[in-house]
Amino acid sequence: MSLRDAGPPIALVVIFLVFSALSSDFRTIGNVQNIMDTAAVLAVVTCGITFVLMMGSIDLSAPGIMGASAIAVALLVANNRNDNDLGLIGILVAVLLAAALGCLSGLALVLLKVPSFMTTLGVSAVGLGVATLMFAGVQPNISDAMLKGWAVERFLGFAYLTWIAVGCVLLGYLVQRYSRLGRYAFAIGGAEEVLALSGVKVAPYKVAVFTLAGAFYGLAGVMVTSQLSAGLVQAGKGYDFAAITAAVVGGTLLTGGRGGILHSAVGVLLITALTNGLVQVGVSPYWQGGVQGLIVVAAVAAAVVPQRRRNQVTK
Amino acid sequence: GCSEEAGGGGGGDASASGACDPADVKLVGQVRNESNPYEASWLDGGDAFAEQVGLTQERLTYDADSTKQQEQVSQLLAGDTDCLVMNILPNGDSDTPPIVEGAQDAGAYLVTQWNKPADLNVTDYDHWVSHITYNGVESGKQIGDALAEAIGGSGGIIALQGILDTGAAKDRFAGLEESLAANPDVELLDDQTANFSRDEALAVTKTLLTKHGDDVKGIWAANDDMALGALAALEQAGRDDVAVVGIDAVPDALTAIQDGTMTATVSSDGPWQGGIGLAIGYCVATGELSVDDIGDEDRAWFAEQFLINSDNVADFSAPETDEADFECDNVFSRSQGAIS
Amino acid sequence: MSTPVLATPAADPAVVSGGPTVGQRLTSFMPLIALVALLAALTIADPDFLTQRSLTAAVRTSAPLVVLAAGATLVVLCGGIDLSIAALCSLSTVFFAMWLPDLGGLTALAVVVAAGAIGAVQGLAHVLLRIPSFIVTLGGLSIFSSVALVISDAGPIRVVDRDATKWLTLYVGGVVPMAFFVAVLVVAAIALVLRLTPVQSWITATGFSESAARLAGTPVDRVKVAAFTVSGACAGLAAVMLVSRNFSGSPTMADNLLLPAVAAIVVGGTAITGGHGSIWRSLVGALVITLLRVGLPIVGVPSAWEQILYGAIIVAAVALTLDRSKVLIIK
Amino acid sequence: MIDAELEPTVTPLSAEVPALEVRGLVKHYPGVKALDGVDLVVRQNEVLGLAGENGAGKSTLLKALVGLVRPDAGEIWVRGKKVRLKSVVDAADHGIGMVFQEQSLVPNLTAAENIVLGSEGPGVRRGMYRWKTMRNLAQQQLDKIGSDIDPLARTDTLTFAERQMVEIAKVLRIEQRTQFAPVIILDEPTSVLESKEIETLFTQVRRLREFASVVFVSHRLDEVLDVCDRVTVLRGGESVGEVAAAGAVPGDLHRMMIGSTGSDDHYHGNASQRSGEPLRPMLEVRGLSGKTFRDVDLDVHAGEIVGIVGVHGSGREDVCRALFGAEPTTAGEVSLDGTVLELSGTRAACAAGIGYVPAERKIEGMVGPMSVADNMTLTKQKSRCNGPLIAPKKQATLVDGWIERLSIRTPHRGTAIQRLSGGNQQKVVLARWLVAGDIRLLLLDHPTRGLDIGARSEVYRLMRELANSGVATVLLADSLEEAIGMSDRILVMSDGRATKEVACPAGGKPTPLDLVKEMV
Ligand SMILES: Nc1ncnc2c1ncn2[C@@H]1O[C@H](COP(=O)(O)OP(=O)(O)OP(=O)(O)O)[C@@H](O)[C@H]1O
Ligand SMILES: Nc1ncnc2c1ncn2[C@@H]1O[C@H](COP(=O)(O)OP(=O)(O)OP(=O)(O)O)[C@@H](O)[C@H]1O
Ligand SMILES: [Mg+2]
Ligand SMILES: [Mg+2]
Repeated sequence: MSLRDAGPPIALVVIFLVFSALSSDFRTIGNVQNIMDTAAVLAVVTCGITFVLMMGSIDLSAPGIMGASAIAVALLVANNRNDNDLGLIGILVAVLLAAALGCLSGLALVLLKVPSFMTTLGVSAVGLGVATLMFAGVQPNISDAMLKGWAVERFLGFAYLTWIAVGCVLLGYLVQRYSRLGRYAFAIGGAEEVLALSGVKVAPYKVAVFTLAGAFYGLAGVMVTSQLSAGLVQAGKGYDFAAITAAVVGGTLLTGGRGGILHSAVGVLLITALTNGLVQVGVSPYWQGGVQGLIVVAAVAAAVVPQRRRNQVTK
Repeated sequence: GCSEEAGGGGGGDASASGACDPADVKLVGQVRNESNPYEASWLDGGDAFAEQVGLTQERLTYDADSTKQQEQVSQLLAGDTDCLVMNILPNGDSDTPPIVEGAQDAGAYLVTQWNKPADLNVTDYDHWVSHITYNGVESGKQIGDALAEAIGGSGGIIALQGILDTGAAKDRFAGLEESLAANPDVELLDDQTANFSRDEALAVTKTLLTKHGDDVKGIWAANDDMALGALAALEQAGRDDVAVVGIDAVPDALTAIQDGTMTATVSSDGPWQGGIGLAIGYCVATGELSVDDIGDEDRAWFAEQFLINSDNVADFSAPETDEADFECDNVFSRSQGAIS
Repeated sequence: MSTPVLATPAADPAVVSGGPTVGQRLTSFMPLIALVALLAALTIADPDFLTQRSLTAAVRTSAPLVVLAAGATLVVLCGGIDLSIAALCSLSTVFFAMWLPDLGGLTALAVVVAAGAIGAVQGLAHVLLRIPSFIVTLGGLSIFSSVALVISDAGPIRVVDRDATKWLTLYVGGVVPMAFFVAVLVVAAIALVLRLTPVQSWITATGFSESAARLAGTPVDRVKVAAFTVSGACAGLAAVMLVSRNFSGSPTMADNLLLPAVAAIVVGGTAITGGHGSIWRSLVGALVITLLRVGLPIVGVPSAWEQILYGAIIVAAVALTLDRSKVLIIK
Repeated sequence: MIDAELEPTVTPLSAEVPALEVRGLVKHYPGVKALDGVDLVVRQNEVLGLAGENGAGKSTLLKALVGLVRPDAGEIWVRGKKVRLKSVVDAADHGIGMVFQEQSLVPNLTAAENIVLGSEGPGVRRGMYRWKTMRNLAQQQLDKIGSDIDPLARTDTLTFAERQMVEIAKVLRIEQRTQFAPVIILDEPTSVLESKEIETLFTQVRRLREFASVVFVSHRLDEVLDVCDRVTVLRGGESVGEVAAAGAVPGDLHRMMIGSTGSDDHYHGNASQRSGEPLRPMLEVRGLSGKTFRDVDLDVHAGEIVGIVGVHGSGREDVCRALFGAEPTTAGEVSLDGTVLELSGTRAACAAGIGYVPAERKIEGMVGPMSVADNMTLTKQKSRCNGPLIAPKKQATLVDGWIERLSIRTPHRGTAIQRLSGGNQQKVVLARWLVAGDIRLLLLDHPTRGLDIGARSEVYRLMRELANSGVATVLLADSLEEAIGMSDRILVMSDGRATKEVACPAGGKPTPLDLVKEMV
């Protein structure tokens, strides 16, 4: 890891140290477990969004896609609305639905040549609409023991969901480092036009990246459903900006071509620790958002200090 | 030059009591969204009433977005407003005045629910027929007391507040404070907002549980959605010794009370609320009821509510609206008195 | 000295007309075409929609969104993004309500200036600390929300004295709402400044290629700070319009206008990556978004389908309006 | 397994069939006829030179040969078969590959990935990278051109010249791709290379000739004649003639290119024209230090041209940027015309009368989608304004004047600069500093990179003219010859330090060899 990548991990350590000094509740094992458990869903969403950001695109579709997959999974596993009891298959179908929605953003991007900002915003609305249609006014609650168990049961002190998130980060890292898809996503962010000159057709890779991202959001939606034991249309509310913030705080550039899954994972922990710490040290709820915003800006500012150059471009 | 008119049409007629042909009445129900069981059931209640009088209800939702609500209402009022009846859930207190003024100017019949600034008087208007709400202070206190009782009168509790700038959140929390004053051994360990959201309540509760650990004996939530989020957090933390209370009586909360995982909630009757607003407006629009004849105490009133706990939960598990509630001479039957 | 390779040989190669082709002219009208198409579709769905009263209400509704989008367009043209406009607008409504008793008729001006100053601070943070505008304004968003909550004591503040905003509720010529008229004036003023001064060049250069702009000695930093300042001031003006409409200020009043405002910019055909676009496009984009927001439910589209249609239509609108000869790589 | 893939399997063809033939190719752009019926024959196993002025259509023609430009009319024949090339992949399948005039590498990938990009072969199995194989494949390519670049280095950490080597290594992959004898197109590959690297490249080109055909473009006509067997000359989108390299001199080519006589002895012509002694020191640099340079002292007098020479990494480019306020400094004092400069940024530098022409034109020099006029007046907005407002008439007269004066070939002043040929773009960028006429110090980083001889002479004439009017100039030249020809004095830099100053008066010029000795 080069020096320019060291900023966010240092910021993470500093934040941990500061909160540990300020609050004895913060530095307990239980709270660290809690931070990890809380970070799980955001981590999975961020895995997806990181690939999109790496390409230099943006993705605002997480709320809609998560909502659709949350309701879908709640209606497919054992629940109070119908007689379905598909278990793992239900989860798979929900993730596939999410991947299909992600694919839709990608297709609109490459076929209609509409910027991803808009296609994903549109797909988010479509996802919410689909979720509302499936919701049909009655809350679906799940009774599927396995899915409920993901949130409750623990292995080595962490909830299964946390391990799923760890698995996603690992998988994401492998894809980013060793698969053509991951490397090309990275390259597209670096110089898309060059890929075309080298005879690489970028369109399929773009669609694939959005599809992959959709699948991650879908899994995140399933995880929220597991946590709440209920499918919520609003399951993904706010996760779009939270995930982008986490990725950027971790050192992924919005202009693409820099950063990666591990950066984003650091960003997720940073944001989650911050949210948790502010509650632990007892900052007033009115001020929490503001203090968090300030610290994020400060953290990013501190992280860019070593790489500040005169003629550097910041967008 | 400038003028105040936006072209012709509209304009309030002198007398507020209408003489609309029942078939010409246009019924509109507006809530935040249909992806929430309580508000979906509200609109269903409106549909039921509309069917009762042989009409249909236009269902509007505004995504909990104040601006969008105003925009919809002003667009609505730019249409034909002579026999328009609106049953509206304003997003927040501050959203009520412009809706009221708009309806007044356009001559539409308006019933609002839940949110209204305290100093805005219904009696100052003749097209704003009625404002209905539940006594938030009362409900906050009721569940506060129930919680205190459930934890044996002493111990630590945490509070999950609603969206901080809504009257409902503030009233309910004020009720909790009253209850705390009456139960001096109950200690409020922490209060945080979870914005009326199940998801946020889950995260906040988890954090508060690690912060206060076993000191937490009870959780007071300003609505049932947050209470359900708190229940999920308790389950994940492996805690079954914490009492949880909420407000709204959504079906899941009733189930939880039946299962014994939740202690108490307070009824708000979505289907009735969806129907009654339209009913009052319909009666005035068709002239069966005259605004002048409605007593001041029925212009802004608290609707009847009940504390629901394991004793009486069975009575509420299938809320039913009674068509008789919507008869013109019966529309104020659930009043618990004027809003003070 | 050499053989010209010009298709139209001329004595002086530099004066060959290089005006836009028919196709190019058409693409600059695409936003308008999209708007008219949408209006036609809504009218078909509900013939009552196309009345003067209804259109008047729609443009009155659109005014704050137009102003918000117009300001933020400048930031987008510079290659950045301003996510704080909506939160700043909410904060400004609180300022307005709080200051009105003391400042009276000057309140509107004071709010616009204050919001402009806050925008400038964000711009300075962006250029001095070299933090991406996305992060600066995201931080700004949460900070402004917090401040608004704290100073308003987390509740709406009623505006009793309505005279200060009454002018905004009047109608020009009986049909054009004053708020919309003011919004169009703002757009026209910004457009004129861009057209008649070198600012357009600076913004375009900054948006397309910041490093080239810098090495050409373009005042990149000042242009960016100015863009953020105007964006902030526009948020302040939008706040005044919202207060005139709602008779109160509230710490969350405009929060939900962020995505519609950015959507308006993109639907107008401005490139979110910077450089290409115009303020007029955002005006039309804001009208399209407003029609979608109020039109779909009013003509009777059920809520779930409304969302699906909204999603499909904004994507289709951008597919129509974006001039792809100017934006070579679509991200 | 890798070896098997790397072994070129060449199917011999009968000697008469040309490897590539172009007949009557036509390409119109709005307002421009880039190609006007070009004919071109590339024989097997030959190196064909392509010469022509900026904008003559060379790049357009070559892009048509790799499927990037769709011609309006005309035919392309490959090995006796008429083909339609739709994409780079198509062209590669026919054995045609190209190194582009503007660099085309993905900056955030490793050199190895760039080299195999799009034809990873065994480097990717089932969608997964095999980094070791990939590295080996790339290493083999790099070995071919004798480069010692680390294949796993990120491309954006390499210097411009190193990146060029990567490009050449990359195009040579075509050998593996096809069973035919490949046609390799090099569009101005030498414009950023140093003499040693150029020699390496030429060795490669000669090696390639053994089994392939090469098309080579350069504005350095001596180079063209040196490495090519035959040279085709383009003018105004047409092929105007053909010269056998053996025995030809650059003057012959130049004559054909411009249709009249010209001289390639363009540096020396009027070196002594300047009148009298240098007036006063304009730029004084004392102990300037930064990240990549230390303790640099430099004086440039009004009317003087000072060249800085050094190998890659000597830091001369950064000194230039630092003087323009575009690179931070840690110590030192700089004064201009007696006033100490803050070096606070590019704005201040411009205001002080300093101009800078960056080497990487495409990224740093111009705003591609903006018009020629706007690019030209970008810095000196005042020159086109009356008060705060733009005066369109004033701008038109001003810009058209400079377009004519510098013979910038553009359909219109409103044309986007990215539609111009590289040389013409460079002229616009230069003109940017001239429009206001208030420049005191000009920092030129490879100002003639990619310019044809005519344009070059034009730029040299301009530089002299400016010097005569009292402008101080710092020149980072394209070649040692250029530095010697143009400069009054030369500063030698190595490893970030100014090691030697060589006087370079008209009549007493040092030889390139003298300088090379100082550089290492
Ligand atoms: N994409 C384009 N759009 C419009 N005009 C173009 C485009 N590409 C090239 N041209 C025009 O076609 C002509 C030929 O350009 P080309 O790049 O082929 O010249 P060149 O011979 O390679 O010049 P140089 O030596 O400067 O690289 C020029 O006048 C140029 O302006
Ligand atoms: N001492 C050094 N340490 C680290 N990096 C260096 C050092 N010297 C040079 N570099 C890097 O190498 C790059 C090349 O240096 P520079 O361009 O100044 O050399 P140059 O002599 O101008 O080369 P050219 O002949 O291509 O013009 C610099 O931008 C810098 O990033
Ligand atoms: Mg060329
Ligand atoms: Mg160099």
